[in-house]
Amino acid sequence: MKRKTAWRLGVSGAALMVATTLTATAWAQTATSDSTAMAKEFAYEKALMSAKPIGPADKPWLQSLSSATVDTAKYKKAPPYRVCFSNASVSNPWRVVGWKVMQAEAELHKSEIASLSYADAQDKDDKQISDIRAFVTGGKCDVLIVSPHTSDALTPVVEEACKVLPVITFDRSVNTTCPVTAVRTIGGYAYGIAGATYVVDHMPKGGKLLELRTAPGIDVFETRDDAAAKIFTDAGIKPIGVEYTGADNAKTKAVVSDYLSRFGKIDAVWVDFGAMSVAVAEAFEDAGQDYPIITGEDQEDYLQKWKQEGFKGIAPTYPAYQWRTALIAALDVLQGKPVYGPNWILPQPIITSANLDQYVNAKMPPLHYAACGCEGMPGYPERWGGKP
Amino acid sequence: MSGITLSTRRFRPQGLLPAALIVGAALTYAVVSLATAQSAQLSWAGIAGLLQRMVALGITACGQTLVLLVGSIDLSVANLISVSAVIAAHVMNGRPDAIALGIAAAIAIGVIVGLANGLIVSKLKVSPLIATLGIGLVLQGVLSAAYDDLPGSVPASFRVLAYGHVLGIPLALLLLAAVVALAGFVLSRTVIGFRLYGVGGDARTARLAGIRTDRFVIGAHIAASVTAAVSGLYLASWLGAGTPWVGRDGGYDLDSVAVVVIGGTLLSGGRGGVAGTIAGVFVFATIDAVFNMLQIDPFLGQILRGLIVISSVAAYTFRGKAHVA
Amino acid sequence: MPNRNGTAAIGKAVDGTVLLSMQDVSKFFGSIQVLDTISFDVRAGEVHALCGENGAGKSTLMKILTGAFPVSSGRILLNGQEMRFVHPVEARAAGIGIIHQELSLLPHRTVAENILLGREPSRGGLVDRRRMVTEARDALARLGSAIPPEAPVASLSIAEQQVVEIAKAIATHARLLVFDEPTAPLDTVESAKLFRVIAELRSSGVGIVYISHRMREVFEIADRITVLKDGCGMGTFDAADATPDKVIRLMVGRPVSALFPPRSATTPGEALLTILGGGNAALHDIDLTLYAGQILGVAGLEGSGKTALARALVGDQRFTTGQITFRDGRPAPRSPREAVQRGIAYLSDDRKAEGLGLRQSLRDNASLALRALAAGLALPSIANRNPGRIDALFRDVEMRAADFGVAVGRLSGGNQQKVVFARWLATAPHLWVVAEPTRGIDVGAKATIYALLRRYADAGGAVVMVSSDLTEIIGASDRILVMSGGRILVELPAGSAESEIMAHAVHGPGQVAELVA
Amino acid sequence: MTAKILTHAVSRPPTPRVAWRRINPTIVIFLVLLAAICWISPLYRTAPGLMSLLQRASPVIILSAGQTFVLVTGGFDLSVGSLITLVVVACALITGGDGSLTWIALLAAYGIGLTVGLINGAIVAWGKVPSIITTLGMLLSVKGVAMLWSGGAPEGYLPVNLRYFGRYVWRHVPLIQRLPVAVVVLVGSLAVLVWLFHFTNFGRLLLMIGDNPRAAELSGVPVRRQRMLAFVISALAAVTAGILLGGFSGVSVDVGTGYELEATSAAVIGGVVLLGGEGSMTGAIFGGLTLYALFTLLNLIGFPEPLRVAVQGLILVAAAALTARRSGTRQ
Repeated sequence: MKRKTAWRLGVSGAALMVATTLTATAWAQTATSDSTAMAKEFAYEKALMSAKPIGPADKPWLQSLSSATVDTAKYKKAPPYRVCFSNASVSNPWRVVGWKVMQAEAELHKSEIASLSYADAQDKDDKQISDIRAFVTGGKCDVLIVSPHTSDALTPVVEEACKVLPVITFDRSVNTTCPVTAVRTIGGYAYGIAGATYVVDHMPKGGKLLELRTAPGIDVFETRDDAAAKIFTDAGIKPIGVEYTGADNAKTKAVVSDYLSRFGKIDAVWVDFGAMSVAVAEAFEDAGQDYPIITGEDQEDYLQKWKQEGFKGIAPTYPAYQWRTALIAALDVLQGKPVYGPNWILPQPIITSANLDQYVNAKMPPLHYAACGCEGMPGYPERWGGKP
Repeated sequence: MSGITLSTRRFRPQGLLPAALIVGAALTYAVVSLATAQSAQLSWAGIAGLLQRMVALGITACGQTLVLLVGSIDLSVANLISVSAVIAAHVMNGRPDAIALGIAAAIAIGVIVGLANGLIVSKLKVSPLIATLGIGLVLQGVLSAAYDDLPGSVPASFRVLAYGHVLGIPLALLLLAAVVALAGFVLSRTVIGFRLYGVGGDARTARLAGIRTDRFVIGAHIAASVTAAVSGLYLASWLGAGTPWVGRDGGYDLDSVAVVVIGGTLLSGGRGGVAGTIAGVFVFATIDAVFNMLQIDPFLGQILRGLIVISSVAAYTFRGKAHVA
Repeated sequence: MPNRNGTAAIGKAVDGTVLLSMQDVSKFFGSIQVLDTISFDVRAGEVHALCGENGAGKSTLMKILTGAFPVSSGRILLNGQEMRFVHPVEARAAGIGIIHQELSLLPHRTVAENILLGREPSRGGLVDRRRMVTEARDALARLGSAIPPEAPVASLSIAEQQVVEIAKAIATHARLLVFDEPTAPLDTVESAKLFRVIAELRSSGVGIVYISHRMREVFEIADRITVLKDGCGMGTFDAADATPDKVIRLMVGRPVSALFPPRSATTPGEALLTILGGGNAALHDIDLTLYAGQILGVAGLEGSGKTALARALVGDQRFTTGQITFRDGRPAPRSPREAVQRGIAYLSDDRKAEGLGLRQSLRDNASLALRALAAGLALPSIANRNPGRIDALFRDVEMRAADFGVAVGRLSGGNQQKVVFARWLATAPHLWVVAEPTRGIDVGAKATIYALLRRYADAGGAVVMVSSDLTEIIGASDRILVMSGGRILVELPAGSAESEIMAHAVHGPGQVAELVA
Repeated sequence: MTAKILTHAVSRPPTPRVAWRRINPTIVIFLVLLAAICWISPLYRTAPGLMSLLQRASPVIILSAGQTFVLVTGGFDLSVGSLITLVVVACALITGGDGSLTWIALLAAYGIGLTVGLINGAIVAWGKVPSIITTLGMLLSVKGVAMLWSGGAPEGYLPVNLRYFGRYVWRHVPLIQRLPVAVVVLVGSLAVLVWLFHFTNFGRLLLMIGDNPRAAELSGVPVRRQRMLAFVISALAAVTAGILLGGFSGVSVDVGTGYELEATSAAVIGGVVLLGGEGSMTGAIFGGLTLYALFTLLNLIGFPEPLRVAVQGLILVAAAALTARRSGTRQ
């Protein structure tokens, strides 16, 4: 009797959960995303991809695709400067490489920089807000560099900080124009366009395409995928599957293996994040199949594999040299030099089989990012774990 | 006979532990800020900034305290925080007139999830660890599936909750204080609180005393989920929007358990309270602030954080004679 | 329909009127009948003892009375009105209180919070602490206790906790109280105190059901006695008309003297252990020599140090001073593990908390010490999976379970204790420290255990038997030590009188007279 | 009149029904899932397909079997996921891709596991810090060590001969055609773990410690040492799982993340009771298999990825509820 009641309660509880879930999902379906804004940004980034950057060709981190500058005379100060940096985290290799790039850049300006104070938010928005506030109230910063974890979340606190000192953002930006400049690269659409266009151009007609994604809901991956999806749709390609792997190698291999078992053959694998590309290649190796087209990124393990195995690949980049640019911009601001702004748009190189040799370097560790712009920096290559 | 034996017996000074933790952490903070010549961190703005680090974890931990006291645990809070933040932002969608609706929606989800947790734990007799872990996974899965279709942001007027001040005191701190005061009041003054301790101390005893233990377990779970929802609302206000990772990246599930235990509440229930929990939250906030001031390498910081969690609990467990698993 | 106003109804009862009447109550679990048309009544102002071996149906009967089980057939009349409780809360609301054998207190809460748990005096949901303390103090005062209501229960002795437990029951203004083996954790002085409390309650018109295995107690306080055997009523008598032997014969079919095997005539063997000036936080100046072949009884009140002595002998609470020399020249063991390795066995007085893994099988529990001996840091040893040896031991201890693979938690107390005995027999110890070896078990199992201990001693083993049960101390020991305040007061020969033991235990003949009377 | 109960008799004699009840339902669930997988995908109807499934499931199975040693004593081990990360990072750093250093890396990996296990165990057994807190702290610290040591990104590949264990497949094996090395490692590890758990005094005593540590202590069981050894075994199992996982998938800094809860889930699905006292290797192994079969099935039917997590959650709760109903105790 009692047990029955308990079960009935449990079952109705579960039913309630399911009902809530379904309602939430159904209700969510009704919301529409703003497709016109997307189309505009897509066209904008596509145009930038073929634009010619201003600045020294051998120093892409000093280049810009937009010529507008900001006058910074009002921030001019005498050196040495106290630079503060609020970082979202160093929880992935790209951020680790970048952070080392910024530290190396600081070494290049030893005479001008008194201190580089660092706060790591460990991927927590609320911690980053507190970190920035602590910098501002601490009064020990002449300039603040922010690499925001989430754009919306950091906007108000960056606005607070702007009132007190010059702010530079990079990587992600914030939804306000108060920072002196926002260092960025062309963007996710450009990344998506590059890889997808290559796939469309090189995949045999009617070939099978698998799309691998990291996780839903993260802006940078969403824009890459939106762009790729648009290219694929326009070319009449319907992927055989879109799978999320959490950028976990084991899961990536398992997913690809299962797809191979279901479809027998796959002609191209497009990834929204290059960290999984090598796992994709290995899944084909383990299945005893030829490599398909595998898109990637400028991570060394992929570049080295690509060079070694000679499969069809392409590596759009999200260059880690923007970490130097951010610090350079910060110093320029304090010196009163005009800087590119309000957006300092860095070029976003695309690695193809033609220029692969320029980037691949067997002495660098597998999780190094080739577009780091760090080759001439103090401590290269050991600082980044490379062999001399 | 009783008189003689009792006079020689020591009453354990449970009340001193939270105070000791807070004083110790505050001293460390003060010493470090002076030693690193960052005395500005001791200004009111600096201290308010320090305290604001406590809000999200503190609110969640108050609810976690109730669940732990009743002998259960809630590992679904992190994902629930994300759900609450996302739903609130979506419902409000920038419209000030939808604020109330957004709050109501988030709280309602909290109640539903708490009810589900409580029912599974008390009626299906599933270990609370597994039950709430499972429900947390369900929330995470549903949220990531639906998030694409749940855009939204909170209106500026709602952001007052996190950014506003009353008489120079951040509103968020008042919110935290209110939640702490409410939980503390319920635990130490009301019949509900007294019985909650009974249920957590020994469910059989409580049942024999006529207490419907299941209701308290369910109630505590609802309370925990509602505080998580409130925490999600606060984060939505602070961050302007909800993201599906805000709770998980924040580590609110295990962190909230850790601070409650550091605060002296027994994992097995029946002893403890919110004063200790708040002390534990304060310790966590101070760790973050002090590591920043000392410019501790983030990876080294992670190692130290783990060791601090262990050693602060060990500080008062290692003398015990009972077996611990 | 349960009558929620039962308290008021009972309130009208006057002395001598029947408060409760259970008529032809039967209870089935599935097709198994555990109670067969039992009739049982309790009058206001009487103590009605309920006797029977474990499994005779006492607990089931009381569970029906207090609403934990429904009846299968029969009627329960409370003050003339038929009641059918479906939850203990209803029984309690109707004025029936029960003091369980296992204390149900919250150690981290105060005495007052425990006494009024679930009935906190409150206004608008807010607890009125002052009234709570007053009510708790009143309840304690009715029991003649001055335990401070604000003290945490964890700081009280077991006996004090028992008082709190009783206060909990009487604070409900119960008119009918069930005491289930209340003296099990108490020593003689505390028991005497409890009996005074019971007498007081009786004189105030409360009806009392008293369940106990201890005949001495039953005859000391009961007005009437009902005996149950195998689910059947064996009769109800006025205590004045019955004798302990008669009651025991009805319960088990043999006289009390048959409980204890005869002592062997042989002289004690060699000295196994000599302690000179042994002491620790709870023990002082212990001088003691143990001989092979003897059962040494250790008597004393709660807190006298008798349990501390047992724990010190097995290294659980070590001796910190004194010279302790075993036959082989080694000092006292420093841990229970070392004790076990050196052939010293310890049977704890708390079977559930310290004796058994209730979810593990009989065999796993009985092989525990053997396995512990084999579990070293060296290469893991192969577990003893041949159940033959353990099963043979089960036969030795007269275990009558049908399946030795079943969880121990499903056995009766007597059978559980036999499992613990089998565990230690398996290790063939030369010194066996047993604390309260027959606490809470039925008469049949008691006899088995006394016989086991005697056989073990006769085979050359030494036994230290710590017990609060004076009948047991007198009946089973070869020598008797009396302890108080952590010291050994005196050694008495076998067969000494209870009065003599008590005289020493409480430090003065004046109090003895009062207690033993 | 019906039979009276016997005072001393244990209530229930063995009947066929009891024997049936003793079959672990996880085995049945696994077989059902496996049948579904085979029905959907022809690949899994072949021996090589099943072997590849087993290869991929190996880390989780080893992990959950190892963790069961801790679970039955009433503890938790949340540090295994971070330990896997540390092991993979350490192997990459020590070898730097140089295959001649593999054996040193393996020794070091097991040394690290031993150390972490000993620290976990010592803090729980002697420091009396509840293991959920201890291993939570170690989860942070061990990951921190991995990151600090590697500077955030390990400087080297895993050499081919180290990846052999997790990745290589022997072909042309009679009967099954393909035999992944990982499956051999799995079978070997499980043989050791099953032997330790079911056939040694050490293993049998763990259940007693989980049920009643005080009784075990008074009966001479070295409770603290046993508890510590349980953590050591869990850690060493995690090292093995880490070597397989690293071998299968290569170097990354979040390899292993989340595996602690997956292993616990697997054990619970297999009927291991949290807070100790009940559990078996069969349960742990089939729990791991069931969990992995479930992932595979969802993958095969193209179930929307984000919702797979939700399904995992529901299965977990359902399995625990089932165990609670069967054993009558809380799970």
